Amino acid sequence: MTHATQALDQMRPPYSTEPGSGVYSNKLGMWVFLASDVMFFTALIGSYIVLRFGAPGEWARPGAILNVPLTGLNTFLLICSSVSMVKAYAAIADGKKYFLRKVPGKRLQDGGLKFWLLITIICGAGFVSVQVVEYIKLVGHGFTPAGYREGSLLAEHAAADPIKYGLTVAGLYGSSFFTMTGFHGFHVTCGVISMLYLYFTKVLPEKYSPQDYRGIEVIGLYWHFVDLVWIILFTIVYLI
Amino acid sequence: MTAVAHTPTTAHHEPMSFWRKYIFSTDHKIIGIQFLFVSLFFLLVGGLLAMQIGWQLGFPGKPLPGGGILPETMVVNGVILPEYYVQLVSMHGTFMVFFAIMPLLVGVYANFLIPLKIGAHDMAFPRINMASFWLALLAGLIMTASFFVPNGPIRSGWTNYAPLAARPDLSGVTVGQMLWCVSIVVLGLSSVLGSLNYITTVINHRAPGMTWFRMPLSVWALFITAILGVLALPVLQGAAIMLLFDNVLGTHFFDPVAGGQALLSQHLFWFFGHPEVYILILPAMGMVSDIIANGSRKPIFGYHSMVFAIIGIAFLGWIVWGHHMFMSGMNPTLGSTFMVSTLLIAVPSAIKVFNWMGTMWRGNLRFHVPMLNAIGFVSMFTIGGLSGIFMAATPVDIPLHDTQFIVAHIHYVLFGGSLFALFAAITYWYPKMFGRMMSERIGKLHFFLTFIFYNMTFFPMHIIGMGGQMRRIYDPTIYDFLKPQQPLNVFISYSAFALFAVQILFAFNFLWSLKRGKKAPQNPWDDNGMEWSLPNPAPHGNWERTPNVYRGPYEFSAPEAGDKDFLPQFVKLPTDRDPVPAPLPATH
Amino acid sequence: MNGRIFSVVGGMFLLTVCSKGDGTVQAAPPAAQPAVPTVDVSAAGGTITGKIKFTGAAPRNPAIDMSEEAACKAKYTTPPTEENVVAGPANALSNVFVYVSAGVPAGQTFTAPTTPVVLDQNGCRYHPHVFGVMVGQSIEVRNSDPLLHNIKAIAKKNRPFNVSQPNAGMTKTVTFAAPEVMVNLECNVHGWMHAYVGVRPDPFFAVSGPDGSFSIKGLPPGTYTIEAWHEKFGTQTATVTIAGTETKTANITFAAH
Amino acid sequence: MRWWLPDAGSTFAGPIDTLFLAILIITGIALVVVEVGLVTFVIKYRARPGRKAFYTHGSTRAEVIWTAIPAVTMVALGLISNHYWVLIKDKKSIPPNAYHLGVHAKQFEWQVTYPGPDGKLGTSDDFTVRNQLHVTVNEPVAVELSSEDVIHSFFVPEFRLKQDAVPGMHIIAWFQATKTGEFELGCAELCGMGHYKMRARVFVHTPDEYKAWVAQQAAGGSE
Amino acid sequence: MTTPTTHVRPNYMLIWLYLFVMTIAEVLLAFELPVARNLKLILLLILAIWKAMLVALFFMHLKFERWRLRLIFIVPLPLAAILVTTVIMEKVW
Repeated sequence: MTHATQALDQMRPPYSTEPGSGVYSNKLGMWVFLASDVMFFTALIGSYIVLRFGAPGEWARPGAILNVPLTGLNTFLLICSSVSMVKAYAAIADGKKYFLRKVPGKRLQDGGLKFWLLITIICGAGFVSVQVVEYIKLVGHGFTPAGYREGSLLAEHAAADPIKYGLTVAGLYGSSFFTMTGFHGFHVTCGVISMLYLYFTKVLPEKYSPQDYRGIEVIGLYWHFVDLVWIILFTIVYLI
Repeated sequence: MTAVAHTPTTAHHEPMSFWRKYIFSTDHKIIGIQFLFVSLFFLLVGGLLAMQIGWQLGFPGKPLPGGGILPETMVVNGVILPEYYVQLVSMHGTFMVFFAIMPLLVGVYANFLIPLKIGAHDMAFPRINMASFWLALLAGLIMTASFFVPNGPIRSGWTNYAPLAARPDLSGVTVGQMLWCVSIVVLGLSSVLGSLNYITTVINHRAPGMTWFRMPLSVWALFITAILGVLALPVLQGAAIMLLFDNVLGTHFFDPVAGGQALLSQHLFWFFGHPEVYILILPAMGMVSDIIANGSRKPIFGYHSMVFAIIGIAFLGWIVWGHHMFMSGMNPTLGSTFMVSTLLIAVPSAIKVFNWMGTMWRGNLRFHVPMLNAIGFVSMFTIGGLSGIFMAATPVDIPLHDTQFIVAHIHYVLFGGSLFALFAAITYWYPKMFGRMMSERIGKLHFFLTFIFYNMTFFPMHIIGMGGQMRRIYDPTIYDFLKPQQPLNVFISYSAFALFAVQILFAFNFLWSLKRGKKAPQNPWDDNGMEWSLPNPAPHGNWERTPNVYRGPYEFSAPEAGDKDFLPQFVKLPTDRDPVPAPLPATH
Repeated sequence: MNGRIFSVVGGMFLLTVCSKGDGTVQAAPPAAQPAVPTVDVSAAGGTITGKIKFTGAAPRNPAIDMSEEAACKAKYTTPPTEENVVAGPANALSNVFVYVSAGVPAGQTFTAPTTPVVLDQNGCRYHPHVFGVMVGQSIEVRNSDPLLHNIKAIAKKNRPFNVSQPNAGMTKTVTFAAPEVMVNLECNVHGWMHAYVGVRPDPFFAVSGPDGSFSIKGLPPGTYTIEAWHEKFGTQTATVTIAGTETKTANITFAAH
Repeated sequence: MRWWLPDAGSTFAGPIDTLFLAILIITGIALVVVEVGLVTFVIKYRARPGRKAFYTHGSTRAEVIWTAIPAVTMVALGLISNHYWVLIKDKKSIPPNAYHLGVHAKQFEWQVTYPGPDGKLGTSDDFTVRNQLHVTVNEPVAVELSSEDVIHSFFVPEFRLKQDAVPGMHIIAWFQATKTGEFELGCAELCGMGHYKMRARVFVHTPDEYKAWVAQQAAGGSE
Repeated sequence: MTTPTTHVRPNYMLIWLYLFVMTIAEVLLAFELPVARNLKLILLLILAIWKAMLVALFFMHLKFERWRLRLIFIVPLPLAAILVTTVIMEKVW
């Protein structure tokens, strides 16, 4: 039996030869991964719901501890990054590999893949930075994963107004808050790193074409999913 | 991916280095073999732990032979300490479930068989596949490392019920518990990566003509298992992370003192854990189906219902987890619900058993070693399944819950089930992996001795469990009602040692045949699967050209086959037409 | 190729076996040591002695129902009781840990005696019930009962431990790395079993005997605060000034409540 | 050597043992059918030269039969079991005249709190005894389970009673002993290194004996 | 690329606007509007799910995919619901 290397192309057709899902493997794989991520967040968010439902006392009032305006800004950043991601996707589908280009008759320049993906990366990095700042401030005030730190400002406030600050369940509040938002932040960080990698290895060398931009679509799916999780988290953690 | 095709005959002209080819390989077959060696090693570790458990239960307080080499924190004057005993049972479970049976079934055979059996050239994501193996190995090493840290490995059972697992001051374990959690998170990532690879491969990479209902049952089972893995493992990861944070960051998820819920950890664990049980048995069922059809020289009986039974078991697997918690103080109404769904699992399981028997009915049975082990699987799995009914019926579960009866049950399912299937599968696909046959004579001897000692070891556990012996107790003789049963415990221990000793035969057969085994013919078992159209071992990339599939996988003794009694999927008869390849999916 | 994989696997196995061999094998228990700590201090120096008493009625020590452990019960002719308050004649109070809490010049270090203190578990009780050790001094925990005891140390400054001894004759040596008064030792299998150990950086401590007397030897000249600790009655302090090699008396009286 | 469940010691033992026997018969039949079938097939259909297997892909009728039989059996079994399950575990099934005891589990002992002469828990004449459970024969007893630290499980084999004691939860299990004597109470949930030592003795007294015991304990006033 | 994109591309900026407005509405609802607590809770959850649906349907293009792909994303949701409702029921009795 001889194996000729020229048969390789034949030998490894890039995609299925059976109907399958009708989508290429990377995208299918990403969707399966997202399904699995749904279960991961189910474990975290589900535990939060269960713990909060069965908690021995009232949770702290929304806004009592967490800085909602700051997080609102963060939510805005993430939504913006999501739309810029999808704009990047649309740009490369239309073959716009460039950064910015003048369009006759329009005041604003037209953004290409390089522009929109950069915006996404900046917004994503901004989100992570704001979250880090938020964590530092919260821990500084005395809000830790174990509850309100003894002797901190927050512990004093909570002792004065136990209802507003949900003193009895502070431990649960800290635990679930930091775990959920922390793992979301971890997901965002992973996404930003992957996008940076793609940006330098694939986007800047203009390796994507309207015929094949699988990387952008796949990372886009991940990114929107992270956004989607945040939308849920923002509501149930910060607003309720 | 750059991949270069080769055959064993051209292997020494191979440009790829040893490292590239065997260590950092992206070839699904090599990765499967890597998994095989690593998980057989962990199987040995788990077995050694089991032997120590057996010693302690049979001869409590007597010095363990050779126990002197163990450090003073585990064994003093040769006597196993209670905390070490608890660690033994915890780590035996952990190693066997997570690092032996699961990788043996899924890591080895999903990797090895799926592309070969569906006519694919490799996995959909070969590099992710490699990452999956290395993460699994890393997880295994982290878990092993916990034996060497202060206070040793976990002491809360492989299930790690909180608050025992969440509070170092109560369990006495600090670093070991963290390592367990970290290892499980890494292993979960490995499993998710592996599983999404299997799912994508099965969906997208089937050869032309390999329609869904022409897939062998082994592939079906591995596919459904992968779905379970993708959805179940992340829940375990979440639970392990919360446990880790409870230990390290001082969070209070499972700490009732601060409002956490102890039962939440059990719910999360078993929500993962029950699908995990099916991860550990479905692939075995699938591979046994293939082997029984081959050994009976008959098409599998009721192929479609077999497929739907697999899907049914997998679906029911998500709504029965509460049966592990009947005594936990949960809502009795939930108990009733879980009881009914649990009992219903008997239905697809019965379908499978009866269909295997139907396959053998009026067959022309060839008793090669895989077939013997497969028959052993069917008979032992039946006992394991039937003993499950006792515990599924909630009132009867009350005296049996957390006794040796459940230990007997799980070993009938996992050892009598999964492990017999694995002995069958290893022997059956050994020629495909290494190009040589395992010794038939040793294989048969190993099967019969294993079958005997296995039953002698685990069947009496039902009886001592009925007598009320709790599981995981260090010394049953301190209870008056357990004292009369001690002779049976001694009997079990002797049988267990014999059972372990018999496995040396298997190890010898496995290792000896690597070099000295008989050269395998291309299709040693006269099988129909796509993999037998390739030389043994198959080259990287498998097929030169994507093969065509002409029929279902079980056309044994088909009238069209003429004087042969098998008709492989890849053989084109004059009446067959080539399948039309589907259009490629768009790349955006 | 398979040979190589095999050698790797084999190597891993060997590694595991060898690294397990690192553990030390526990030798047979050494000859019995005196239960009272022998503190190695130079004979020169002052001595503080005294008697510990209490006022009021001594609370009754609850009886221990040892019927569940026949082996322990058999060691007693009269029903055993707990040792919460062990009173001697004339309201003398034993099992009081007396130590110098202040006055020892800072920076002065003392070497711990090499002889271990023996903590014996006999008849499902700890012997001694209260004792002191120096930082780094080893404690040999011994099980003289043919049944399981576990020794759980509940400590704040020291590393807590929890070890078990399922058989008679087992010994285990432990040390404490930081001063702490007191570290509680308990057996979770026998809820009545408690022992208290005072861990000190210097050898200036003692435990009052059955007649309530104690003596701390070898103190250099100076003014010292001594503190007496009792498990039920709390702590009392006294101040003593030592000049030369004299012997000073400091009697301490607790109030029973 | 015992080859069966422990001797019956409570009212639960009757239905549970009967159900156990019923399941044993059902599963026994299934086991015999499968194993005998397997052995028969192995002997009867072993490969012989010149013989070919019977080529068939299955039979819908046979499959419907062996799907329906287990399904019906299991549903019936579930309904019967549920009746007794509710009787044993549901809160509403606790007899209103039950004698309440507090059982507090901790590593590694059972602390049983008795209501004292007045028969009510939570009053000043309550007293607590370590590792001894004293009950009266033929009287329903409700055990209020709590746990200090980790999950324990209250298990008296003769009573066919097992119930986890979960920290943070207040769980009530009830039983009615049917014969006097001394039994053993074990912990059935791994609770740490001393798990196996978490053993208490259960004394089932006649009413007079029990009263005398309570009076003696209350007078002794241990704590 | 063998088959051209068949669907009309949604107006992404419009969806972004929806998301933005709904986020503001959420914050207002949570802190400013005098609504009963339970009603507030339900409204907030509806808004959150609506937003999540917008992202999934339009940004992730689920609206334009085949059912067999949508299924992958839908399968875990009932499982999540089963887990959470069961564990909550546990607490209710």
